[in-house]
Amino acid sequence: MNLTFSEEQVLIKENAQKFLNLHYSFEKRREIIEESGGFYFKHWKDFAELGWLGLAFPEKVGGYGGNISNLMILMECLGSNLTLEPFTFNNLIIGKLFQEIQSDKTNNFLEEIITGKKLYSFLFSPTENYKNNILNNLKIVNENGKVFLKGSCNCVFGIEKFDYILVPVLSDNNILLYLLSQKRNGYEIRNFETIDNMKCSNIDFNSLELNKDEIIFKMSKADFFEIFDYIYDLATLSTCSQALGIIDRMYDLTLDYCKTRKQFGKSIGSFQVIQHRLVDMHITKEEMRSLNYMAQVKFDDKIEIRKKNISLNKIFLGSRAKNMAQECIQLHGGMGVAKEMSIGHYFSKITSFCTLFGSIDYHKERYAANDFQ
Amino acid sequence: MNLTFSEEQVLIKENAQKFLNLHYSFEKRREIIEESGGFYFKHWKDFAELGWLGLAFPEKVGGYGGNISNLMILMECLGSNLTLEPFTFNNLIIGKLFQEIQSDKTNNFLEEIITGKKLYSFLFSPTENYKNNILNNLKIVNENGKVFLKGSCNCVFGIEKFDYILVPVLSDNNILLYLLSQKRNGYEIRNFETIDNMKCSNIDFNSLELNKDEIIFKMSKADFFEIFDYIYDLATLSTCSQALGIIDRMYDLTLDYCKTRKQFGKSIGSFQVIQHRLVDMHITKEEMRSLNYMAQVKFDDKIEIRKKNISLNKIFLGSRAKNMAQECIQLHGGMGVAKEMSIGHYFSKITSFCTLFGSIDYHKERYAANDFQ
Amino acid sequence: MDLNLSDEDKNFRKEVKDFIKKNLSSEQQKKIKNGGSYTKDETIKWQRALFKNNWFANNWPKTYGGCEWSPMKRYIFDQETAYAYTPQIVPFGVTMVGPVIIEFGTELQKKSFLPKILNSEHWWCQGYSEPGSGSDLASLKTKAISEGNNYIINGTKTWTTLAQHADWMFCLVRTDNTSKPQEGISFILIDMKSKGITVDPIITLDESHEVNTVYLEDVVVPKDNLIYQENKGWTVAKYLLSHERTSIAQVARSKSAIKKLKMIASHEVFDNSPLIDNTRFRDKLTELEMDLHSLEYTEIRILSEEAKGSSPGPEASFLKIRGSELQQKISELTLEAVGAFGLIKSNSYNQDNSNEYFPGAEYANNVGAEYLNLRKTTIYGGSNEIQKNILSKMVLGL
Amino acid sequence: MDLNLSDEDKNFRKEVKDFIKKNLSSEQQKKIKNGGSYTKDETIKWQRALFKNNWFANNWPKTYGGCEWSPMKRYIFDQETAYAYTPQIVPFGVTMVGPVIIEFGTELQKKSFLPKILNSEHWWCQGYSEPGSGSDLASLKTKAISEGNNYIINGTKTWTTLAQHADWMFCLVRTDNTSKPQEGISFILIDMKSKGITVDPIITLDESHEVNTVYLEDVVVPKDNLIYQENKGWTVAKYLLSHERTSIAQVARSKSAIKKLKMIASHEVFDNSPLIDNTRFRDKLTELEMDLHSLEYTEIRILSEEAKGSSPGPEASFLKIRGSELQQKISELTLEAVGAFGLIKSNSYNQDNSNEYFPGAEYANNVGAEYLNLRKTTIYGGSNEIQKNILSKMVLGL
Repeated sequence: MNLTFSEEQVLIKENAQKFLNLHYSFEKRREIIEESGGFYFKHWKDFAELGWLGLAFPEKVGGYGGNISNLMILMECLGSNLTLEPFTFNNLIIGKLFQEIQSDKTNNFLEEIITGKKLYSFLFSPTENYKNNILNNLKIVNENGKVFLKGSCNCVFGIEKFDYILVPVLSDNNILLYLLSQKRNGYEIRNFETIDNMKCSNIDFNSLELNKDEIIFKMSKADFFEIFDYIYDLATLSTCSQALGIIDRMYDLTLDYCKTRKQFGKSIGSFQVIQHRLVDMHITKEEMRSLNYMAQVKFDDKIEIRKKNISLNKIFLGSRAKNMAQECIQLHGGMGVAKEMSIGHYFSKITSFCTLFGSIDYHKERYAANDFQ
Repeated sequence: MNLTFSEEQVLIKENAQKFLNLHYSFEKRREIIEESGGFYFKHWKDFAELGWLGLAFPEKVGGYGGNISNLMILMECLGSNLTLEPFTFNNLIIGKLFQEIQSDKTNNFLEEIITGKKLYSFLFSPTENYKNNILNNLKIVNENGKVFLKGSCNCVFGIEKFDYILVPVLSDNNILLYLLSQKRNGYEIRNFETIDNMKCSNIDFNSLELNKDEIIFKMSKADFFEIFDYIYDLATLSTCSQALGIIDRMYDLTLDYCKTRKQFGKSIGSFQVIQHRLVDMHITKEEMRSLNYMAQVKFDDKIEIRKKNISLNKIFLGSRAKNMAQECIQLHGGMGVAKEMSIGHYFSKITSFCTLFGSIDYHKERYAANDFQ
Repeated sequence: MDLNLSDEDKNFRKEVKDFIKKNLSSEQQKKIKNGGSYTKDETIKWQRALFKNNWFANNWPKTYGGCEWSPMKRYIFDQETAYAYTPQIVPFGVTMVGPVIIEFGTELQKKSFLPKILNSEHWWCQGYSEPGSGSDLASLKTKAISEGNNYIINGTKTWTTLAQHADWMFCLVRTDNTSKPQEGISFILIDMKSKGITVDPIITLDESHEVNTVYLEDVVVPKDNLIYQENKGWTVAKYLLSHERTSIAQVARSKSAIKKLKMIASHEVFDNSPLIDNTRFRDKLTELEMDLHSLEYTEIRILSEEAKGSSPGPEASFLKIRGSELQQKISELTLEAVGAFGLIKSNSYNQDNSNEYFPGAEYANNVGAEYLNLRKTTIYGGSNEIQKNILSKMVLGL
Repeated sequence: MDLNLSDEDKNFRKEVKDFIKKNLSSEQQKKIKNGGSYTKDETIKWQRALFKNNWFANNWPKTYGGCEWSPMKRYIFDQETAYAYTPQIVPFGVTMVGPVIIEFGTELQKKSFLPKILNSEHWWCQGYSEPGSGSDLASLKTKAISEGNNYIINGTKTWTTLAQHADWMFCLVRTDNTSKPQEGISFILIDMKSKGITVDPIITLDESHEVNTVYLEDVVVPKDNLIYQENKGWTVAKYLLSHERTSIAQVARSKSAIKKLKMIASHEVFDNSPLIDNTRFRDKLTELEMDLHSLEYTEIRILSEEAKGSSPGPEASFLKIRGSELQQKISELTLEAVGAFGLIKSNSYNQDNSNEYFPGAEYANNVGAEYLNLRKTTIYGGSNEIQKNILSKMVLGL
């Protein structure tokens, strides 16, 4: 029984931090936002070279192991530097889907994902309603011999830029997975900027004509969601790990600020009230890390165990971590709400993560739904 | 619009405090517990002479007005001195029942209550299950021409001592109210001491033969509970008012203690952490008072309004007031848990009041059950 | 104790409602309800309408053109205007510097400033905080050097609300470095058009521009603009503070925010039924209503005392603490209620850097920004930590 | 990172289970589960069984008769004994003063005290707190005057746990008034049978007698009983503190308390269905499990570090904070679960002033008392406020 990092893991962490602090400092990040408005291809290529795009996947499909703890270490680092590329969406979720589907076709796609050659994406909205949305938002319509895709999806992430998008459609109790090229006509995407400088998109399929060969896989509803629930939980945990990286960083920034900011002739960190509140924050971030580790080491345990642990992490994020983030702003005083300081950007990110992949009440329900005995 | 005390009310408060501080100091109270184990007849007589036993009742039935605010002022005072007589049970509930029933019989009973000549009591358990208990615990059994009362009740308050007990029994959709003399045979009472030095009793009716003339009233289930719900809410508010008196007193004691107790060469009240926590307590007790006043001034508003306000008070008691009481113990350090200090006795009382007349979850349900629109 | 309004107050409430109907369009109200904000012109138009009705300077004595409302009338006015989403009176002029000039100003100062406050010709801002002096105001460094009939002022003021619109700024400056911090400060009025003043916007998390940094470089200010005596500015500032009214609790605005939240929750769906029917959500609403009502009745209790003649003591500062916390909690739950749409930047009525339109329901527009924006409420106007220090000293005697 | 136990640890877990089965009756376990407590004799019997098995002094070096368990073994032992409601080893002897004597004691002291700690012949108590010195231990006033080969000791110790059973007390006394508070303190061992010692019980809210006030009046203590050097008691005390183990988190005990709570909730009825099916109650259980697991895994993380050789730093003191808070929260929810029966004084196995029998369900007996009793956990052993001061200084560097 051991919850310390292996040498390999220490290495992953150090390398990630080295790269990100060099190329993804707060200032660099601001430039990226101004230049590219967010997604930054050059860095995506770097991610590939660093091996990050393959970290989630086993060797047999060309990945670099797929060890969950290694992956979560990276997610933490991506979080603590507020990287703008939707890694969870354009790598993790779509890649894991291809891995689970397992066909030579998908293996090629996976290879392109891991090498960063092409950008793939999966069409869904990362909210508690993902099931209903997948089942109801899109439908196939036959019109005089032709097959059309109709419908629309709101609040989709990771489709601002893509080469191919994987679209799930229900057709009599089966899920058909269509892989559509970005070049296709018959659809329209509108991107909206979010409070954390990501892009949240609406996509409309007015009447996109589908070709048989665009179907890359077909499976029963049940099978699909057994696979996808697993991936959804993995993505949720990744989000919590990013949040953990953020909370750690917010804590450091706040502790620093309290040590340096002077009022009444002394650092505000010398006031006992501030001290005890910082101690509470310290404890909170450690608790968050402990729950995160628990979810990692038990991720491949029984399904209920996995679900409970993931939900517990999301509940913690949506309650105590959120409150802690608010405390960090409070202790920064006016500077906490000024856009030129980094602390507020971390706050916006936490705010976003609290919402994505299910609200706190959804996860309370999910946790409590499992037997307490 | 005015939420300040009238001169009459100021007078009621001052007189009550004068009497109680003289005859119900913490030391006097301890003696009473050692002598009489709780209920103290001498004081009950004093209560009568002071007019307290009539405060809840209108003049037309021999009371002293029945103004709800006046009553709650008294309840507060009774709370802050931890009086041991079950006023709510042996005066308020039973008296209000007689008042609502309104027959010349009951008027005599009321007169005996107000003058303290006799001790009356109503058989029920002050928990969220009071309805079920009243309907199911006791039943009337006919055995060869005779009518017997059978069944038992747990956790009944205010029947340690009584001259007459009013017993509600369901008999085909009507509630029969039997008034039984303490002298009757066929029942057994066991009294248990509670953590707040009150008596909680179990009563068993093995086979008590009932006489027709012991029925003092009969009404439909619906009518009975419309009356009793009103009384139940009044008793709940009285409990919250007592709790308010206690919380006020706990605050004063704790503030005092923090000003006098010295550690590290200065009063612990000079530590900023303690100061801010005391400020939170100050705010909490004022909020509690404000909610209490709201419930008073709106008590005879629409039924849902009454219920919501009462529940809001009970929720506040079961959450923030409870936490505040815990804080008071914490700030007293070791002295907080020592039986010879008064603070712990206030704590036990708050603990008891959190449970009686419905748990916090029961009242959350009751509050949320009403339309939010 | 009773909650009945006097007939006079009842009539007044009706007058206020009518006034609003006459002077504010439903389009305007809708705009605000959906997260927009009033322009400078709209605000001034509203203030002038109030002035025409002799309702503007409700905390001034009649002799100076005020209307001397009872606490209850002020309470009713605040309620009704909040429910109707009217513009908020910009406090820096009529509420803050006005009473100061009335109390401490020279005849000349009264004659030249009060009328222009009343007719909203002057937009005022408050020059208190500095980069190095937030909670510790007395440590401010902006220097005023006496030179003949003028002061030459150098320094930096920050978090200056709406300075971008301001014609005048009342300002705390250091006129003496030798004495104790509080004793070297003066209260002075500065024309924002003076040479040497630069106003730089501070953009906040929600992309909005409410606050500014004001740089003062060799700004020449005539000594006639000094309020009260040199080095007695702290006295003036304390007087001003004691006149901030209990409406800091923002009860009425929180009430309508909760009303809006319920409306949203009855439209949003959770688990295939209206969100507002969800037990967990209802319990959170219960929490908010508990906060709201305890705050509301605490305010009424204080008003009742005021009406009896007692002036609002430092107790009032806990209305600020709980009032600001409540505003934040409401915006937090509202954000939860609208889900992912709350993460999308608003299409905002007068802001740069916003989406050209908002994809979600109208009511969800700006909910995210609002949550971010309201973080300030527990920080500004004396952070809640400072408020607790004050309460501990003044009320608890610690 | 992995959670698998080594085969050795797995076997050890089994050994512990077997040991418990062999040395503890199910009646005893039941008694504790329902709120009773072990007698002095039962505790000593248990400790001697452990000793016979060479499991008693698990934090002592082998050379002194200890068993030098790995952190993981200690963890497993704590878990299993907690799940089985065994007696808790009285810490004052084997856990606290033992290591001190091993580290600082003379050969004579080792020879005369260690064996009797091992075979539980001596019951120890801790003479630290005084009426005037709780959090501020260094201000203690109990005076030891040197007189030939003896000290004459006068003073009062309080909150002395289980002093009513104690044969010996390790005690901090002031041997020098002239120097700084910490530097005038000595660590000394006192025979409780000495003339001049009076032990007065302190009854706590829950009517139980765990703590005492110990009066020392001209008590003669041979200087041979001084540990380490005169005036160096603070060094000894700090060494002792640093050896208090992470089990202060009480994870295992909280785990079985939650288990019991769930059992209760599945029997209790709310709104005509089992309490445990109630959403609000389940959410509170979720909260508790969140606390429990975050605490559990924090402890495992620290143990993992320890296993790698790093000694438990001050971080450990937040296990104390959260561990004690969790114990309180569990007892609070348990009280809610049993309803009004929780208000009835328990029929307790070895307490005066209790009801002669308990009318409610067995599991509800003592629930109220437990809630009252556990208020102490955030106060004793260094109040959580003191723990936060320590963390702020030692970990946060403030």
